[in-house]
Amino acid sequence: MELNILTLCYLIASVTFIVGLKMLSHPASARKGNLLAAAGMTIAILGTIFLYKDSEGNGLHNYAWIFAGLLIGGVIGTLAAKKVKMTAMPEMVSLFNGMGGACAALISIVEFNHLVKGYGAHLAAGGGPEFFAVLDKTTLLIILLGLIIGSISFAGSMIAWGKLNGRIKDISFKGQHLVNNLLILLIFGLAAYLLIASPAQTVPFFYAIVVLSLVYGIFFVMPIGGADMPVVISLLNSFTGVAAACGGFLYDNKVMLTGGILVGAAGTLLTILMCKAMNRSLMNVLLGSFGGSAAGGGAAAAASGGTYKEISLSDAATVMSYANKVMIVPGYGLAVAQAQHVCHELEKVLEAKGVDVKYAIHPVAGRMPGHMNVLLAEADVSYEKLLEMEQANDEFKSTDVVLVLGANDVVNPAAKNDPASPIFGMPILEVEEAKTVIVNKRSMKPGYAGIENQLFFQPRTSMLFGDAKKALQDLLAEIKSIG
Amino acid sequence: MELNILTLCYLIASVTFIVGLKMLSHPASARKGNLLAAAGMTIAILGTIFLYKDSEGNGLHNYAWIFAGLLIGGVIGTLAAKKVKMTAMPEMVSLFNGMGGACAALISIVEFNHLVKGYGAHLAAGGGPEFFAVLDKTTLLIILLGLIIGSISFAGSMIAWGKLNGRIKDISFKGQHLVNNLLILLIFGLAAYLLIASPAQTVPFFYAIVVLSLVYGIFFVMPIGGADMPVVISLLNSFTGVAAACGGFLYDNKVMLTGGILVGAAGTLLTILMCKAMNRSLMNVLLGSFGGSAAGGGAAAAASGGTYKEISLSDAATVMSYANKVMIVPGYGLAVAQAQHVCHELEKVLEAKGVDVKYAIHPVAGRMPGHMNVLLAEADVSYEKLLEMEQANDEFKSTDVVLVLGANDVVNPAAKNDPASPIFGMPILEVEEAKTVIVNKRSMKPGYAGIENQLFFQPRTSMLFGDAKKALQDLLAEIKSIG
Amino acid sequence: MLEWIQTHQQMIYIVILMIFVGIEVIGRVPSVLHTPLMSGANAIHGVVIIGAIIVMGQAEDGNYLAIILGFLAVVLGTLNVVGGFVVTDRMLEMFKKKK
Amino acid sequence: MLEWIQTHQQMIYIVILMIFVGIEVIGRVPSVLHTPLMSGANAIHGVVIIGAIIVMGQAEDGNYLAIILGFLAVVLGTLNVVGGFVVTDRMLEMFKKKK
Ligand SMILES: NC(=O)c1ccc[n+]([C@@H]2O[C@H](COP(=O)([O-])OP(=O)(O)OC[C@H]3O[C@@H](n4cnc5c(N)ncnc54)[C@H](OP(=O)(O)O)[C@@H]3O)[C@@H](O)[C@H]2O)c1
Ligand SMILES: NC(=O)c1ccc[n+]([C@@H]2O[C@H](COP(=O)([O-])OP(=O)(O)OC[C@H]3O[C@@H](n4cnc5c(N)ncnc54)[C@H](OP(=O)(O)O)[C@@H]3O)[C@@H](O)[C@H]2O)c1
Repeated sequence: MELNILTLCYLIASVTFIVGLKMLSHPASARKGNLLAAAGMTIAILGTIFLYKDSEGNGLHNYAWIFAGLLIGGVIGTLAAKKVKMTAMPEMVSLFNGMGGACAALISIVEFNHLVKGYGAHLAAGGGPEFFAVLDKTTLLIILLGLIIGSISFAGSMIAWGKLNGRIKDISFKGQHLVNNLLILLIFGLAAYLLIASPAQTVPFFYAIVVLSLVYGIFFVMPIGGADMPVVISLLNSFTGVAAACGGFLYDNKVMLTGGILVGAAGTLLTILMCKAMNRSLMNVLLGSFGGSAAGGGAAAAASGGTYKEISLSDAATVMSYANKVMIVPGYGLAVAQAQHVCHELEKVLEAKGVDVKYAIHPVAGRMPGHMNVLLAEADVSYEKLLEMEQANDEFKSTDVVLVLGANDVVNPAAKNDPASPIFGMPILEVEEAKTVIVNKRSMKPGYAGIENQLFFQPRTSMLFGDAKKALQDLLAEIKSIG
Repeated sequence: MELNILTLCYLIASVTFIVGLKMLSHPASARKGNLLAAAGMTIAILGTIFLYKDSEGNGLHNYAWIFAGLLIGGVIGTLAAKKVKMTAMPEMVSLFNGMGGACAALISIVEFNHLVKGYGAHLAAGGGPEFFAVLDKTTLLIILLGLIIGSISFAGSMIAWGKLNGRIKDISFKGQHLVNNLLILLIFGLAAYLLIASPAQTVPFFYAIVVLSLVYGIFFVMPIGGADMPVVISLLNSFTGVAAACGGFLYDNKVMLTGGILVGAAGTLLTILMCKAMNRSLMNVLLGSFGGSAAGGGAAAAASGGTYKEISLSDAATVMSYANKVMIVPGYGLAVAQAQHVCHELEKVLEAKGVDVKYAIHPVAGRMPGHMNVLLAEADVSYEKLLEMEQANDEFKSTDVVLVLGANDVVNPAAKNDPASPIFGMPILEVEEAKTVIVNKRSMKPGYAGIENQLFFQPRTSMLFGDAKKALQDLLAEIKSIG
Repeated sequence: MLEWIQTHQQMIYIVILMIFVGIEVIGRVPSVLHTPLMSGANAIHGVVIIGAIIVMGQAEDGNYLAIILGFLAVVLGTLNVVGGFVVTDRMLEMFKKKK
Repeated sequence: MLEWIQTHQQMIYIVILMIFVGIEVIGRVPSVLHTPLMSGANAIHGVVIIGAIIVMGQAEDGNYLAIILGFLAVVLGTLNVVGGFVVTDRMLEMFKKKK
C-alpha cells in the first residue's frame, strides 16, 4: 500500500518535471513552471522519507540525521540564493550544480562500500575469493558511472565558480588537451579493469578513480576562458543530470531516472543552443581557443585602427536632451560597472524631457544569456522598453541617438561585412543606421572576441571614454543642468 | 536469444516511428521520415513473424496463412494507393484507417473467444461458474476498449469515406446528439456490466457491444458536413492509434504500445491544429452545426447582396496579358473542376508574355489541408511559385491582377471586418489590396461557410462566371489570340 | 487502483512519456503538411498488424473462427500499413522541389 | 548485451523516451530564458537527493563512514534542490512585467 502511494508520488513528480521544464521555456509561464517542478520535488522527497521500503520491506531509519541534513541544506541554500547579487547568479548556479554532482558521487562511494562489505560477508561465510561472482556487474557499472560523472561535474563546477567570481584565472599549458585525453582514457581504463578483470583488491582502484575524476574535472575547465563559463556550466549541469539518473538505475527509482535523463537531454540541447546564439560550436568553446586568445589577441588588435573622435560630456548631454528618440545598447561593460541603476535614472530624466528612450537587447550581450534583461530588470527598467534584436534593428533608422554602454562585439559591423572576422555571421545590432552613435567605454581596447571594431571609426560615431557608472553619473548631472 | 533480438527489433521500430513522425512534420525531411517509419515497421513485422514466442516459449505457426494475408493486403494496398487520384487521397486515408480499426476490433474478438474457451476448460475441469474469478480483469478491460474504439473507428471511417466520394449524404435528425450520447453511455454501461457484474452468459453482451459500437460510429459521423471530413478522419486516426495501443497492452508488446500511443497523441493534437487553421473549435466541427448549416444558410445569404459587375472574356484576357504581375488564388472550385492543368497552361502562356505569375495559397483553401499544394504540384506547377498566406499578403499591394479561381471563404473580407460573421478572425488572403480582382465561379452562391462575400460587390472586383475548367480554357484561347 | 498502478508502473511511464513525445513532435508542423502527416500517422498505427500476426500464428488448427478472423485481421492490417505508407509517399512526392 | 537489453527493456524505453521529451521540450526556448532554464534544470537534477535520503536512511548504526557520507550527501543534495529552485525563482521574478 505504502509502496503503491510512493509509486504514484514518483509518477506525479516525473510529470511535473516535464511540464515544469516545458513551462520554463516560455516567458509567460516560466515562473509557474519552476514552482510546479519544485512542488513535484517536494512530493517526491516527502514520499521517499515516509513511504520508502527496500526490497526486504524495511523502511528508513536515522530520521534525525535526515531531517537535520534537510534543514541545514535548506536554510543555507535559501539564504545563499536569496542573498546573492543578480550579477553573481551564474556563479551560484555553478555552485549548486557542483553540490548535486558531489551528492551523486557520495552516493556511489557509500554504495561501493556496501558492495565491499557484502564481499567481506561472502568471505566470512566461507566463499571463495571470486568477489565478482556474487555481484551484479550492472550495479558496479552504474556505481562507477555515477562516481566518475558526479566527480567531474563537482570539480568542474567548483573551477567554473572560481573563474566567474574572479578567484581563479585561466591556466593552460602546452599539450593540456593531450593530458586531458590521456586522463579520461586512464579513468575509463581503470573502471573497465575493475569491471572485467576482477582484481582481488578493488578498493584502492576505486579511490584512484575518484581522485583522477576530480583532477580531470579541474583540468577540463581550467583552460576555458572565463567568459565561456555559462556554456561550461550548462554542460556540467547535464552531466549531473546523468549522474542522478545513475542513482535512478541503482535504486530502480523512476523519478531519479526520469528527472536525471530529462536534465541530461535538455541540458545538452541547451548547451548547443547557447553556443549557437554566439555563432560558435561546442568544440570551439571546449578547446578554449576563442576565449583564451581574447586577452592576447586584444592588445595586438588595439594597436591598429584609424582615427576616431571624442565627444565632450556637455555635447553628449545636449544631443540627447534634444533628440526625439534615444536607443540605449547595454553590454558587458555596463554589468561590470554596475551602472544599471544610473542608466535607469538617465532614462527617466530623458523621458521627463519628452525623449522616447528604449533599450536594444542583443541576445548574447554581457556574459550570460539574458544577462542584460536580468540586469535592467534589477534596476526596475520596464519590460516594454526592452526591444529584442530584430525589433531594435527595425527601429535604428528612425533613431536620433544610440548610446552604446560598454558593448562592443554585439555592435561590431565586421560580423556582417568581414568574412575573415571570427565573429562573422553572428547577427548584430545595426546601430550604424542611426543618426548619431555615442559609445561609452574606458579605452579603445577590444571586447570579448578580442577584435577591432570599425564602428568606432565611423563618421557618425563619437567616443565618450570612462567607466560606465562614472560617465553616466556625469552625463546625468549635465543633462539635469540643461534644465 | 530470439526474444532478445525481437526486443531490439521493437526498440528500433519504436524509435523510427518517433523520429519518422518528427521528420514528417518538416517539409524538407518529410519523405525520408515516412520511409524511415516504413523501414522500422518492416523490421517489427519480420521480427514478429520469425522470432515471436509466447510466454510458454512456443513460436507461431500457420505461416501459410500469415504470408498469404500479407501478400494479399500488400498487393491490394499498394495498387490502391498507387492508382488513386490525387484529389481522392483523403478518401483513401480514411479507408486505410478504417482497415486498421477493423483489425484492432477483430483481434479483440479472437482474444475474447480465447477467454471464453478458457472458461469452458475451467468448467470442464470442474471449476465453479465464477468465470470471472479465473480471469484478469485488466485483460478483459483492454479487450473491450480495443473492441469499442476499433469498431467506432472502422464504422466512422467507412462513413467518412462514403461522404468524401459523394456516395453518402449528410443525414441528421432532431435529437441525434442525444441519441448518440445515450448510445455511448449504453456501450460503456454494458462494458462495465461485463467487467463488474460477472454475468453468467457474457457472450451475447459482448456481441451487443460490437454492434452498438458500429452503430455509434455511423451515427457519430453521419451529421457532420462532408467538408469537415478531414478533421473527422484525423480524429478517427487517433482513435485507431489508441485501439492499436490496447493490443500493445494485451500482448505486452512495446512496439504496438508506443506506436499506438504516439499516433493517438499526435493525431489528437493534429486534429486540434486542423480546427485552429479554420478558426473553429473541435466541438463545433463534431456538432456538425457549421458544415451542416452551409447548404441551408447558403441560399438565404445569396438572396441578399448589392450589385456586382461582370467582365467579358476578352477584357479579362487583355488586362491579364498586359499586367506586370498576376496572382492566382486557387480554391475549392478549382479542385472540383479539375482545372489545375489548364491553370498551369495559363501560367505558362502569361509568363511567355513577360507577366510575372504567382499563386497565393491559403492554408485551408479547398477541403483538406495542403489541398492546393498537392493539386498544383500534380499539374507540375513549380514549388517556388506558391506563396504562403503571409508572403502573398505582402505582395498583393504590388499586384496588377488577382485571379480568384473557385475560392470564396478564403478571400472574404468579413473575416477581418465583420465581428458577427462566423468566419470572423480567420486569417484571409487580402486580395482587395490589388489593382484589379477577377473572380471566377459559377454563380453568386456562397462557399463552404455559407455566407455572403462582400468582395464580389467591391468596385475593383469583376466576376467571370462559369465552371473553372471551361472558363480557363476559353480565357487561354483568348489570351493566345491576342498574340 | 493504486495496486494496479504499482504493477503496471513501467507501462504507465511509457504511455505518459509517449503522449508527451507525440504532442511535442507534432508541435511545429506547417499546415500544408497536415494531410501527409495524418496519412503517415495512419500508416504507423498500422502496427496493429503485429497483433494480427500473433493472433493468426497462434490460432489452433481446428479453430476456424480464429483462423478466418485472424486471416482477415492480417489482410486488413497489411492494407493499413502498406497502403498508408505508399499513399503518404505519393503525397510527399508532390511536394518535392523541381530540379 | 542482448540479454541485458531484454531484462532492462522497460528502463531502456523510459530512458530513450525521456531523451526525446527532454530535447523536444526545450526546442523553442528564446535565448533570454537560457539562464533561468539552465538554473531550473539544475534544480531538477537535485532529485539525486532522493538517493541521498535512501543512503542515509539505510546506514547501519555503527557504520560511521556511511552515516557521515550519507549526511553530507543529504546536505549537498538539499543545497542543490532548494538553492536551485529559489535562485531560479528570483531570476524569473526579474522578468515579470511591471503592472
Ligand atoms: N551573453 C552570453 O551568453 C555570452 C556568454 C559568453 C560569451 N559571450 C560573448 O560576450 C560578448 C558580449 O558582447 P558585449 O558587446 O556585451 O561585450 P564585449 O564585446 O565583451 O565588450 C565589452 C566592452 O565593455 C567595455 N568595458 C569594460 N568594462 C567597462 C566599464 N567599467 N565601463 C565601461 N565600459 C567597460 C570594454 O572596453 P574597455 O575595456 O575599453 O572599457 C569592452 O570593449 C560577445 O562576443 C559574446 O559572444 C556572451
Ligand atoms: N482545407 C481544409 O482543410 C478545409 C477542411 C474543411 C473545411 N474547409 C473550409 O473550406 C473553405 C475553403 O475555402 P475556399 O475559398 O477554398 O472554398 P469555398 O469558400 O468553399 O468556395 C468555393 C467556391 O467555389 C465555387 N465553385 C464550386 N465549383 C466550381 C466550379 N466547378 N468552377 C468554379 N467555381 C466553382 C463555389 O461557388 P459557385 O457554386 O458559385 O461556383 C464556391 O463559392 C473554408 O471555409 C475552410 O474553412 C477547409
